[in-house]
Amino acid sequence: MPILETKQLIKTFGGLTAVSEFDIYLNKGELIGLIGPNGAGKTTAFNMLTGVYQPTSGQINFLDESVVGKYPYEITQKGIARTFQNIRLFKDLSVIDNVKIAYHQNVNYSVLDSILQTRKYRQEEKEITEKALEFLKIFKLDHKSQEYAKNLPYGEQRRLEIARALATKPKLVLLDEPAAGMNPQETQELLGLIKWIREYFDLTILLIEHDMSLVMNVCERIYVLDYGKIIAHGTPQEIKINPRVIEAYLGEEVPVC
Amino acid sequence: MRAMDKNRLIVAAGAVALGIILQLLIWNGTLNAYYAQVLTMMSIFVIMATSLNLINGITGQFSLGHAGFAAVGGYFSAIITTRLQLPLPAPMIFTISLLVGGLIAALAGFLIGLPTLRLKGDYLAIATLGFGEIIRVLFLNWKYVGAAAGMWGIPGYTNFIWAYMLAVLTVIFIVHFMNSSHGRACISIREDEIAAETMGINTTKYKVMAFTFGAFFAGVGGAVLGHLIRLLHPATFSMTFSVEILLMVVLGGLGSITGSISAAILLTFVSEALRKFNELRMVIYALMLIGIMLFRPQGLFGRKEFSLDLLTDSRFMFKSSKNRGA
Amino acid sequence: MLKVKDLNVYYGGIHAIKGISLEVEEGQIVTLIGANGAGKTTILRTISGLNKGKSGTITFKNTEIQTMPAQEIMAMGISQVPEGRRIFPAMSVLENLQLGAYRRKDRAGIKNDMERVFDKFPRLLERIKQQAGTLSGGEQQMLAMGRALMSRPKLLLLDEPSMGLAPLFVQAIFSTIKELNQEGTTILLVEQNAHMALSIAHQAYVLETGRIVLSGDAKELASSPEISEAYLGGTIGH
Amino acid sequence: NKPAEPAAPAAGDNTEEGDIVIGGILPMTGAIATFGQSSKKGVDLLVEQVNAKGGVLGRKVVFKVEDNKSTQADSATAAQKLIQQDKVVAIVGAVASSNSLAAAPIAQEAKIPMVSGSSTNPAVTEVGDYIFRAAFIDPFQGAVMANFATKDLKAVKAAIMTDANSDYSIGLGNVFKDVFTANGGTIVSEVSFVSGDTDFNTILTTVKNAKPDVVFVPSYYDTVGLILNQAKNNVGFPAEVKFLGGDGWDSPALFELAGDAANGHYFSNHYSPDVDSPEVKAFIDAYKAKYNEVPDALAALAYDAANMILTSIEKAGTTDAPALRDAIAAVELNAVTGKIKLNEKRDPVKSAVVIVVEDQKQKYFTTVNP
Amino acid sequence: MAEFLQQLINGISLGSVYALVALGYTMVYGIVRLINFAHGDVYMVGAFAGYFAIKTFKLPFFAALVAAMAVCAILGVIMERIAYKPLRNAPRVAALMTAVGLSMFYQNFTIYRIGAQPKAFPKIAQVNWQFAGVTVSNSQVLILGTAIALMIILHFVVQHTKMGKAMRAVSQDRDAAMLMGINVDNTISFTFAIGSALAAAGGVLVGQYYGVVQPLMGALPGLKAFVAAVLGGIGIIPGAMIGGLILGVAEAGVSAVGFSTYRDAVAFGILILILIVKPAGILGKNVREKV
Ligand SMILES: Nc1ncnc2c1ncn2[C@@H]1O[C@H](COP(=O)(O)OP(=O)(O)OP(=O)(O)O)[C@@H](O)[C@H]1O
Ligand SMILES: Nc1ncnc2c1ncn2[C@@H]1O[C@H](COP(=O)(O)OP(=O)(O)OP(=O)(O)O)[C@@H](O)[C@H]1O
Ligand SMILES: [Mg+2]
Ligand SMILES: [Mg+2]
Repeated sequence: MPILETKQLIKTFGGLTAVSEFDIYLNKGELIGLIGPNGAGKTTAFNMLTGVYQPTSGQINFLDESVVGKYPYEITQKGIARTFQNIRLFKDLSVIDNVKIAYHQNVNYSVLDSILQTRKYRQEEKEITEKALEFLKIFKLDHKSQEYAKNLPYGEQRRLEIARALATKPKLVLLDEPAAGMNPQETQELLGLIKWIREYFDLTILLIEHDMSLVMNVCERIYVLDYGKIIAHGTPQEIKINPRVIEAYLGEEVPVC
Repeated sequence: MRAMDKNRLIVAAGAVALGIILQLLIWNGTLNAYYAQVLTMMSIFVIMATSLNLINGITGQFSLGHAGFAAVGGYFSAIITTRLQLPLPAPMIFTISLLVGGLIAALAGFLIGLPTLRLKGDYLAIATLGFGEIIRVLFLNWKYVGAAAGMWGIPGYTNFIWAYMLAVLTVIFIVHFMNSSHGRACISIREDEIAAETMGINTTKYKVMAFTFGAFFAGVGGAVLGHLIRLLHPATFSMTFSVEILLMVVLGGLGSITGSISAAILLTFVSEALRKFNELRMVIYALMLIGIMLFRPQGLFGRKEFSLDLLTDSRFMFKSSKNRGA
Repeated sequence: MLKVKDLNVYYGGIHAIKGISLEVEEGQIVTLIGANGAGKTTILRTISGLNKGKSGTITFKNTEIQTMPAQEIMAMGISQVPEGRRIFPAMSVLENLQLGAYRRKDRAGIKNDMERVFDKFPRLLERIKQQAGTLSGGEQQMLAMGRALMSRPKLLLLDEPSMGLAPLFVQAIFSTIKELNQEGTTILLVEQNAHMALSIAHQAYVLETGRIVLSGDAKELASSPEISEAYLGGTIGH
Repeated sequence: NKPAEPAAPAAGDNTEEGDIVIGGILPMTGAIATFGQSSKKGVDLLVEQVNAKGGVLGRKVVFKVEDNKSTQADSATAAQKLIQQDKVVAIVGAVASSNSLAAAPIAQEAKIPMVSGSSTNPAVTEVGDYIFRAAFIDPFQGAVMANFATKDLKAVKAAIMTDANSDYSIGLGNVFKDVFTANGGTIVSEVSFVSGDTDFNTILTTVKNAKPDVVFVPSYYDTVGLILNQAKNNVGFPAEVKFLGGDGWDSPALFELAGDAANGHYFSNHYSPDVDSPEVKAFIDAYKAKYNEVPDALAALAYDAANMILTSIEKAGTTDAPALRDAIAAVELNAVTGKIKLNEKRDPVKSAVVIVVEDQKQKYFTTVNP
Repeated sequence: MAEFLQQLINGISLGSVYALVALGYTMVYGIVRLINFAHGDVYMVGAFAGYFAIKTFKLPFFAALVAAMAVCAILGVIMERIAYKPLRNAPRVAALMTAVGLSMFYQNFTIYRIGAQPKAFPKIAQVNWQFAGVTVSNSQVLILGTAIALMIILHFVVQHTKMGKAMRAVSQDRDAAMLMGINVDNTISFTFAIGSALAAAGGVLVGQYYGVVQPLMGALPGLKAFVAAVLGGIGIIPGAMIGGLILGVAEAGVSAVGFSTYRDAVAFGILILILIVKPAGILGKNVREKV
């Protein structure tokens, strides 16, 4: 029983077809990779899954319900969270506020509660702060909770973005190139982290990544996208040796690891 | 948390004490009617500036329509106090009129917020400016409220303590709102709308909410103003008025409530102090404004809040808003 | 060709570059590696004139360039592929490339170079009319590289040129860098992908929180255990 | 409740102990700054003349102007400042009725007489018994021109062009409409513009096509000049169609802006330079000598308003509030803008003259008595 | 029919006045992303410069026009250097506020120095053409013609010249523009010089057309030009022209059918309706940011 399933998903921009045959499914608890050459349409596919772009046509079912036409916030509330290829933190806010904002949809107190600063408000606020700090601790960011997000080094910004996505309490997380801009050392750490959060939060994860050391090591299955079409699908071992993938994406020189 | 609460209590107590002291000084004549008038105007501008800050500074929606909301509040409250003969004591009539003025302004804010929210940045600015002007033109043509001659004979219910109390209430409301998850939702829209949406925040809802609350207080401000100068005229609520309030918000620092308060007080004071220069008044005012902007482009307070912590922690003069609630 | 001496750069109160000296010989590829936030980007920006150092000197071909405005430094033959690509998002791919040749007047040469760029990055030719801001991340990276080439620089500063690129393109970029170098362009390369960087570079500098902690022949550094431990991901490697 | 005597002004620019301080609430900046500047020049001239003759009650007169930015809120605050800080004995101002209405309740409560030169809305003096004016009220002037149109010009079809932002303009327009229709005429077109507009071609085309006999334009010279100009030169109004206006037309700027397009049109005014009134001649000469320009209606009205105050102080022999108030109420003055005598509503009862423009000059046409 | 045509012509000539001012507005916006609130007041300064050139220095009309443009070009550069340049890296709204301050300064300084009284601007010899019951004057044609010519020239400069490319590059990313070897300071100065010279041209032509100059003359056209620029898609040069004409014709239409008191309300109403349908103006592309 897949948690997410797409059928015949198409996205065109004017005359340009960015995504045309995009049929994937994700089972609960899986960690799946989406790879493909630059401009293949991976980010566009993410944008459709999260409601940032409306698909030109096709279906997206999440937990047996169509999410096509839904607003991004509704989709997030349903349980899909994401990170962005170009980091989109709330740069001028503190690290902890970034996480607290993501916690918003789980807040129950009303505006009136906050104006009157009722007990409910105070209790929940306290809880939010504690929860947020907990998240930061998991991502080893707690010592920087009062820092401006923009002042964090790149790798930490990436981590914060993941933490923020998880604070929305998602069932499915989409990560767009989480290792971009990280050095191999940091990538290794990230690899461990991704594995760990999947277990700890009981998540399904779909990730886009060009760093094969990451993809091949964590993903259970991999989809390969080229010119908007899925050209291959299989386990890392299968993908590595798939000639079409090698030709379109990996190149002759088989990458490290 | 503890220290925070304590500081807040001190601020609140300080605010109340200041109000009482000023009112006592007014009663015993140490502060004459002129000073009372200026203090009242300052309070009104505090209401206007902080409420605009909610829209512009906190939610990041560039609105130039605040004068329109003030007009709605002013006129409808004046209708209550002049056109209806309510058999109630004056303070009650005034309270009702403030509420009605505020609520109708809030409705206007809601109605304006809805269709214009698709607009971004400068486009939103011009659309809200347009709405403000439309509202003004409607009042200009509405005979019932005096059209171009204005509406006069409004009872002078406003005095310093009323305006001051309402300003304090406005500030409390906005600060409490800001410090809640709802307020953070608004802030996230300002910071990055797309990211906010993917955090599960219904950006439309919160933008409309900010507009509605902002308009409510602008309406109350307009009502207080109307009952101070006892006359409402469409010309009062021109674009210049909106710009003047925006000046206060920017000068204080977008998003900084203490900034808005300080700037409202400062600009009212400066404008008063320069009055006697007649033709040169606005020349000096303009030069000063440019000077301050060049000197502190991010506003007097940036996004930060002036805080009592400086008393306990001498290293920092200003405390970042990020620390609050922690 | 390029000499940086005792350079100190501050961001407000943050001392980002702490007395760094480095040299780039004509015709070489020199790489600068280091963890996030070490100050690599800051060095490149300061060389380009986008940041100003507080003290120290930067000389290019024996001319002090630290006091020069960025556009004049560029006119001397230093081009940069900046971090985060910094393409002009509302302009077409073609216009972006044309801007790369802003300071040049030789029409024939420009045309020639344009073809060379399309040769190296055929994807750009496919997207020649597209608004650059809507390109995919990798496409933008190619555009940024192509744009820098259009100025025919003597010294090319590259800030993480392989970031966000598919493996195939990473290989392509590195071979392009090598080719350019062979054609006579001197290159200062900042990379996270230290493996690749060290494999093509002649010289390398290792940066740690604003200071140079190691420097020397790239091949030698690549095989030094400290480097492999800290920057090559430890366990994995050749 | 404020003792006004002996005037002990707060320390301020060139004010000394014992001076008589008169306040002014005038729009020195903002949309109608031009009227504020004229008004101030008028009062300054009077004060200079009076002080040259030894002042009032042997004391020097000082005129303190507070700018009101042409806004209501500032008018109210300015009134408070003049009364509380500057301890003025009386106030001249404001210019626009809406501004006067904001200042008047404060003057009334403090029992400081306030005389407006140019606020024409009847409501201004209704605020209380300390509020006076030097100008005609809207109903009078509007009626004068409506009757003039019917009786002298035999007009049956009229058009009205008003400034939607100006209560003066709308007030006059409304009265004109009422009286003209009561006289049996019809209003064939009503259009409006806003102060600051420069393009009137559209509304003039509309008006022209309604084929009126007369067009009533109760606005100020700065816009009327442009309207007359465009009516003749752009829209091609036939010469038979007469434009009519009120005292707002009175300024040399009108003829500059309209050129020969002003010729043949009529407006009501307080005085005519032709009339052999020594007051008018003296005023115009003195004004020209001091400022090297011809005064407009606002300068004359402000001059008279201040004159009402100073004459009354002299007469009352004191600056004490109630006595001064009574003296102003009883004032009889051969003023520049006509003989001023106030009725029980504290509005002047004075006759109007109708001026015709000939050769880009004002020419006396007829006098209309209230 | 004749009336309709006449009103259409009135609307177009009013619209071309708006367009003339809006062109400079939109160009400056397009390059520096600044709503130059003081633009209308530069237009006023230009009109006064023309006025004094004719009255005091006895220059012929076209020489006065050029002189006014030169004066304002210099003024534009000075104003940019003093009031805007220091704020380049500040929040955008800071520069907006100094623009408001400059606007206040120009208006009130002129009131202070020259007086608030309107001054009659000498007109050029008036020629009226009549046909089919409608009248068109040479001034109207001159303004419309100038606006169209300037629009074409500007559009060409910005889109197809090297300077124009530099201007656009600066508007999108200043650091990157520097890396291309573009002198950012000069480019922005140039932009302000052109924008201000255009405002001056508008001021002189319009002053001449209506025969009047006064210190607050820039306020209303400044606002209307802003609206026109937004209507057409702010930053887009042909958009300013289209926006100006639509606004002018709409206002004329509203007045012609007898709702002149609601003129500005209707003008803004149209603006809002168009923006709701096309949130980035008529020619603006509403591209959702790529994430
Ligand atoms: N808004 C848009 N308008 C026009 N074309 C677009 C738009 N967004 C994306 N594209 C095009 O669609 C194609 C797919 O882009 P997308 O960003 O999805 O690629 P990607 O697979 O994520 O590549 P990369 O790995 O380089 O990030 C690209 O060729 C891009 O130029
Ligand atoms: N604009 C800025 N303001 C304040 N501090 C900055 C700014 N830019 C960089 N820094 C700080 O200067 C230091 C060096 O940053 P720099 O960007 O040069 O590092 P880097 O080596 O390029 O890192 P990365 O690998 O993440 O690109 C970091 O600590 C960073 O936080
Ligand atoms: Mg992508
Ligand atoms: Mg870097």
